[in-house]
Amino acid sequence: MDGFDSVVQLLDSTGSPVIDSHYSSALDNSSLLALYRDMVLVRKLDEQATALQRQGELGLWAPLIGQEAAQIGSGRALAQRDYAFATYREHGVAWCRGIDPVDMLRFWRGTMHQAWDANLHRLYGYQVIIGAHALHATGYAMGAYLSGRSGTGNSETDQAVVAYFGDGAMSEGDVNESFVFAATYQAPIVFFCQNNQWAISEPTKRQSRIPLVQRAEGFGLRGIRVDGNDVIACHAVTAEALDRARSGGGPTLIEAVTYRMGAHTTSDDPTKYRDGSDDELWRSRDPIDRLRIYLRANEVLNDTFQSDLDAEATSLAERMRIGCRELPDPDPLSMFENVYCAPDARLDEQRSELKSILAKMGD
Amino acid sequence: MDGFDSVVQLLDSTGSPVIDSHYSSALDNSSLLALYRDMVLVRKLDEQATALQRQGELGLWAPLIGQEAAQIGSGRALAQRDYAFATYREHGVAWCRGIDPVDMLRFWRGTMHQAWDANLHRLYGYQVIIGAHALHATGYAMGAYLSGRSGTGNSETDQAVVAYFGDGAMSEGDVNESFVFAATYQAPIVFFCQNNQWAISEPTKRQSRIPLVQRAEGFGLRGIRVDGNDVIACHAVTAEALDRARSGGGPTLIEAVTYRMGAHTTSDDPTKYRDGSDDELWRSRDPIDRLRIYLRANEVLNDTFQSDLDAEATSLAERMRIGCRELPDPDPLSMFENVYCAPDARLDEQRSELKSILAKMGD
Amino acid sequence: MEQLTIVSAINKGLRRAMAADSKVLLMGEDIGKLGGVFRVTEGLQKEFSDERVIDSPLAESGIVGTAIGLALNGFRPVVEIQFDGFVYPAFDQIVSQMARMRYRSRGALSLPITMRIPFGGGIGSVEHHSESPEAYFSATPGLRVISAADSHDAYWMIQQAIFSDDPVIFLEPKRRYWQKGDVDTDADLSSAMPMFSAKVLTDGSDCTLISYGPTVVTALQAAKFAQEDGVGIEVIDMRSLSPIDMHTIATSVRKTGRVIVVHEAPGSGGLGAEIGQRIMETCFTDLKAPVLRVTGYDTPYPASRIEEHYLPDADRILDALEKVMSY
Amino acid sequence: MEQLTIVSAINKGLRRAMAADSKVLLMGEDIGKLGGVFRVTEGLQKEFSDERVIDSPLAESGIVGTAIGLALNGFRPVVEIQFDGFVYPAFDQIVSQMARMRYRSRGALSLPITMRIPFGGGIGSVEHHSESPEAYFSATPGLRVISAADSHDAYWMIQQAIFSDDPVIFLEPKRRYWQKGDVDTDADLSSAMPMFSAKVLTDGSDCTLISYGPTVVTALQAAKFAQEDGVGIEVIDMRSLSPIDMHTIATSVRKTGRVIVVHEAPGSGGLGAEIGQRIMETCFTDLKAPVLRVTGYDTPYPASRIEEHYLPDADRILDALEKVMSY
Ligand SMILES: Cc1ncc(C[n+]2csc(CCOP(=O)(O)OP(=O)(O)O)c2C)c(N)n1
Ligand SMILES: Cc1ncc(C[n+]2csc(CCOP(=O)(O)OP(=O)(O)O)c2C)c(N)n1
Ligand SMILES: [Mg+2]
Ligand SMILES: [Mg+2]
Repeated sequence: MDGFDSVVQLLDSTGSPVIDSHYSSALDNSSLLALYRDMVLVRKLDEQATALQRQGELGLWAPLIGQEAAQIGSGRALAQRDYAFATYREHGVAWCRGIDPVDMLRFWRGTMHQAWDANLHRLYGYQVIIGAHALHATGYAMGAYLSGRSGTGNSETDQAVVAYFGDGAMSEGDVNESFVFAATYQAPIVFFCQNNQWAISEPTKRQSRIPLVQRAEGFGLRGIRVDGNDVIACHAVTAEALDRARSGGGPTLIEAVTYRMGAHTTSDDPTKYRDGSDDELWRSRDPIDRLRIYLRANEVLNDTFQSDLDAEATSLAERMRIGCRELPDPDPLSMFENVYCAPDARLDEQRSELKSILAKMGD
Repeated sequence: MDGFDSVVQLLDSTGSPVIDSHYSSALDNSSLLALYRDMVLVRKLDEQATALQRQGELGLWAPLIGQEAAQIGSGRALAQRDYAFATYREHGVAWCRGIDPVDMLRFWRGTMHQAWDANLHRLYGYQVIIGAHALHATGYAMGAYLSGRSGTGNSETDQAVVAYFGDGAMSEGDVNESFVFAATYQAPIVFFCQNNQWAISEPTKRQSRIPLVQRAEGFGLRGIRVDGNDVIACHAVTAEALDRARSGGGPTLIEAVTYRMGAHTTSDDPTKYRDGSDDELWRSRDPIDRLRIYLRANEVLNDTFQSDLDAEATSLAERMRIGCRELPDPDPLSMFENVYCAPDARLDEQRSELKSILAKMGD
Repeated sequence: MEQLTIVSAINKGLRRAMAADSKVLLMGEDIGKLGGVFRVTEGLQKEFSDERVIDSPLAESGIVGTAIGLALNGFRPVVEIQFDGFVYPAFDQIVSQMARMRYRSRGALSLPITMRIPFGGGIGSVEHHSESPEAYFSATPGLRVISAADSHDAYWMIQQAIFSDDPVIFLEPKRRYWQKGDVDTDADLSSAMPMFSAKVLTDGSDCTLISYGPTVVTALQAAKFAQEDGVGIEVIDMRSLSPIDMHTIATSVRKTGRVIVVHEAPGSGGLGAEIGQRIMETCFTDLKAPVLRVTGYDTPYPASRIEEHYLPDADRILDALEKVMSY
Repeated sequence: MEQLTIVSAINKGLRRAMAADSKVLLMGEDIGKLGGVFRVTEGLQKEFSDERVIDSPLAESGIVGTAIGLALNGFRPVVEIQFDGFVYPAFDQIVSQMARMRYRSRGALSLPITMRIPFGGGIGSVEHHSESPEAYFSATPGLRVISAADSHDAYWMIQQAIFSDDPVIFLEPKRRYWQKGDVDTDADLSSAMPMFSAKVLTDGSDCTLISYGPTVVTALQAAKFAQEDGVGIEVIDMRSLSPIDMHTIATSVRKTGRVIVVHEAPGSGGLGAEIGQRIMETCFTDLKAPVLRVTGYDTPYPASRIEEHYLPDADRILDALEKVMSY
């Protein structure tokens, strides 16, 4: 991959297959079409959410545009029984875990901190504190092994855990401590770092002068660098790392080299710190375009599929627009729930106070 | 070195010189004698402090026995203008920085948190929080560069900073964040990790399954592994890393492979967690013995020097015994001093309160 | 009834909880073969294997963060922080993650984690080994904070903490670790005094003396001296620092009208402020004198040779008593 | 006189301090080209170079820890923590290191570090962006904690913080960042109101209303309503949270006999407890009613769509006023 050393690539930016000495794709045409559909739909999801923020319906949104391949490729490599921990940007992963896009919006609209049932979807909610969840993921993975749900040799039931984070997160103590714990206990975990070249306004070289993937060696983890805009390679690399983790082969750090094509969040103004000169280069490496070209060239993708997909995207966006506006504001009194499992007298007093204030307001 | 990969060694455990492809010793015979003297004296210092603790004169002591070569070799490689940050175990380094052994005892007797003038000795006091000072050292080094006192190309005035810590500390977030900052800013710093095989009761493999030195590569630091019981190699490796740091060549992580021959502290009972089987092996690698054999064999060390040295050690110990018992307890009212630079009304009230209590007691 | 030190009461409490529930596991630095630097976990790794008594890497954020993951995966982790002063590297995981998991997931995820922390001074140790960090935790919504002052409570409260579905900070009064007391180890956990209730230790009608952890003994000493002078003191062991058992406290204050709060942590911003303020809010017209605090001074913990002057003692409590009685 | 927002007042204050002393340097995430997510450092890197306005790696403990090293080496670092909720990973460096350096070195080493933290809620943001962590810091000996409520104070207090030889936590009232006010930028730093003094904003004899940071405006609103009802309120902007200017507070309380403390942080264990307790200790016989608190509730910060109900507002203050007036 141009400008990046030893990056696993199976489909180049022109849409041509690449032979890798170790990895190959196990995906048939219908699987590839499914990945294509996922990417198109999550990009639409992302555009729509950004628009909703502009319209004042959301407080904030963190766009994923440009990172569809990294998120869909890895997200679809997960088995249902695996568990994922992600940041605020992994809408594509959430999509793969079956989260309703309208539910994703609850967090950004400010109606809920966590909108979905983490245990049902086996995806923990959006995590804001950079790197903190890498330790949760590692502990979860340790638990999978300790409770006999991983590393038993049964490839149908053994589980693995994935922790997603960005290039910036690689500097946080918690992420590095995760590497220590994962290596020491040989936890069944895959660390999936999306190096999108930026941590808000800081280029990756502010965090590291050498490729991030090399951090793996330093901790005794396996490290793989993959073209993060190549959904096929992301899938292959993640699938292999997950298999290895599940079977007791230990943890892997994957660095997916990609690019944040949009702003950091809707509050951000990238023109302040990047001049746009890279944008064009990365547009030419677009994760969706290259798969479309490939699928077209191989006559896997036809006009009907594409137009159906476009229609599906349009109706998804509409559903989001309507769903978002209909999202109910929480009952103010719900703020006192679930601080503790056990009852709390002080919170009861405070709930009563607010209740009477609300009653007065109602008058 | 037996059982350890690619360790720089210039004097083996039998006292025979070793040829290294890269490193050689720049030390003449009188320098070697001086290192020998240092090691003998700090071992005596350590024994005496341990004895004082047994006699109830100190609250605690963290013995350095076994680590004399790592501490003296590196400590003597420092120039006066360099600055060192150490843990609670670096009595040998403190010795090299000109700290009076009786002053070292103040901390352990509980009369002071920090006993010496850090700026005068260019050694920060004993640090208890594992790893915290690695960041202070990194910041200090960044400051040396920013203020034009390092990396100017003037080999007489350019400064470097050393951060000492142990194998256990390699797991702390702060140490790993130090590596990030040091690498990003190419700070003139040397991280000197004494891998003494144990973090209290935990063997090094609880922190890492691979040699600690490999952590360096993961962060883009230079890494060197040295026989920590070979004072000549420790000196050579540290001197080179310091030179490199001072001249703007960037940070280095040195892993000095050594052994904690004693207990973790005087409160510790190593028989609970290690069976002593390694003790004999490491006794055969004693850092002092091998230099004595070498110096004897080469007729550098004669009986007069040795007996003078023994006498010096005896009188050092005596001075410590007397000095320790004479260490004044602090004035209780001093506890209110230096919480802030600026005056504080609340502390003044509290000081008055204690003052009147003390006066009553005095009655 | 057994005569146990606090150390061995906690040890036995841990053993009983581990035997009762295979999901209880212990994690921390040096807790395995060594049994912890205070020997609280002595023998447990041998008995329950190194998969249930886990020596961790030297990284406190890592310990708490992975315990959160383990708890999400169905375990009841009990983590040991070796000394009070080493808990701060884990602060983010404690206050931003552990304390909020249940809240942010609207009850879907709970974290039955117990953090054991030996706390307080008076053992002649070096810097960072004598801290009283309770105010940071008791001011954090989502955490429960308790402290046992005797062997009996130590034995039962550690088990209650472990079987609580809320995260609990369990503060162990380090300098009383070797203090012995009777423990009825045969009883049933459900018959133990509720974890969040304060305990009235002595009866008196002139002043209420409120404390917890290591200074409960100090308060009792002061009460004895006062009693000899004919001043009746009601000593209350709070046991729970969050929540505060205001019912027990207010009942006593309504009787005595005078209150002194005793703790080792610095006064300013310490738990005593919250207790005093709450008493003022609840019992304003009953108060004959301001609630006074006898606490550590507003300084970092001093060098150990003068720590006896820093720690509240019976004399300072009696001075405060004189003051409140003079109103 | 200039009309400045709080953001630009701090920006100008920083610029002036940097121009005055070449040892002042800025460090933090995204403070360089971007000028920080709130644009507080806008233009400063361009003006003073990237050696004095340093974009740091994404690691808060690293930022504070290296700032300590820089300060030991003669610099006056001003570090920005991007949002309140991201300060906790640096907690150990703040409380165990920054706060104690001077104490443990017996005055030999001081750390003239300023930590700028935008704090508080009300901006409709996601989790961890609306915290009020002041109680943790004001309970920590060795730290100074201040907060500016208007542009004038923002301009002067940031400079005072920078030139203080004690470490200062400078809390910026995030949701008032764009509030404008007059600033006399021509004056001399030495003529500014002392950093640790509270400021009486309105005169009144019925009740004292004490606040700081973002809720000062709220307190002023409530005072205005009360005034219209003929109740005279003395509003005090504390400005300094540690130390507390008890002189100014007590003077007012002796006059009014009634007090309400207002802050956004949860009530339990919050700064209001310390203020109330201190007032009780100092002015017991002057108090006609208990000191009451109007604060955030004892929960983690809620989802932003209901934050307006969490944050103290004029109505809640007036309810409390009714209560204290009824005694
Ligand atoms: C502990 C912490 N510090 C700072 C922030 C503020 N912040 C939010 S996103 C971000 C950049 C993250 O960069 P990266 O890890 O590369 O992820 P990306 O946003 O590029 O996906 C920062 C600094 C935070 N959320 N948490
Ligand atoms: C943050 C922190 N956690 C825990 C401790 C307790 N502790 C003191 S020394 C030590 C082991 C340190 O091992 P290592 O880094 O190898 O240094 P060594 O003692 O072997 O020199 C531990 C766990 C501490 N002092 N600080
Ligand atoms: Mg990024
Ligand atoms: Mg060690």
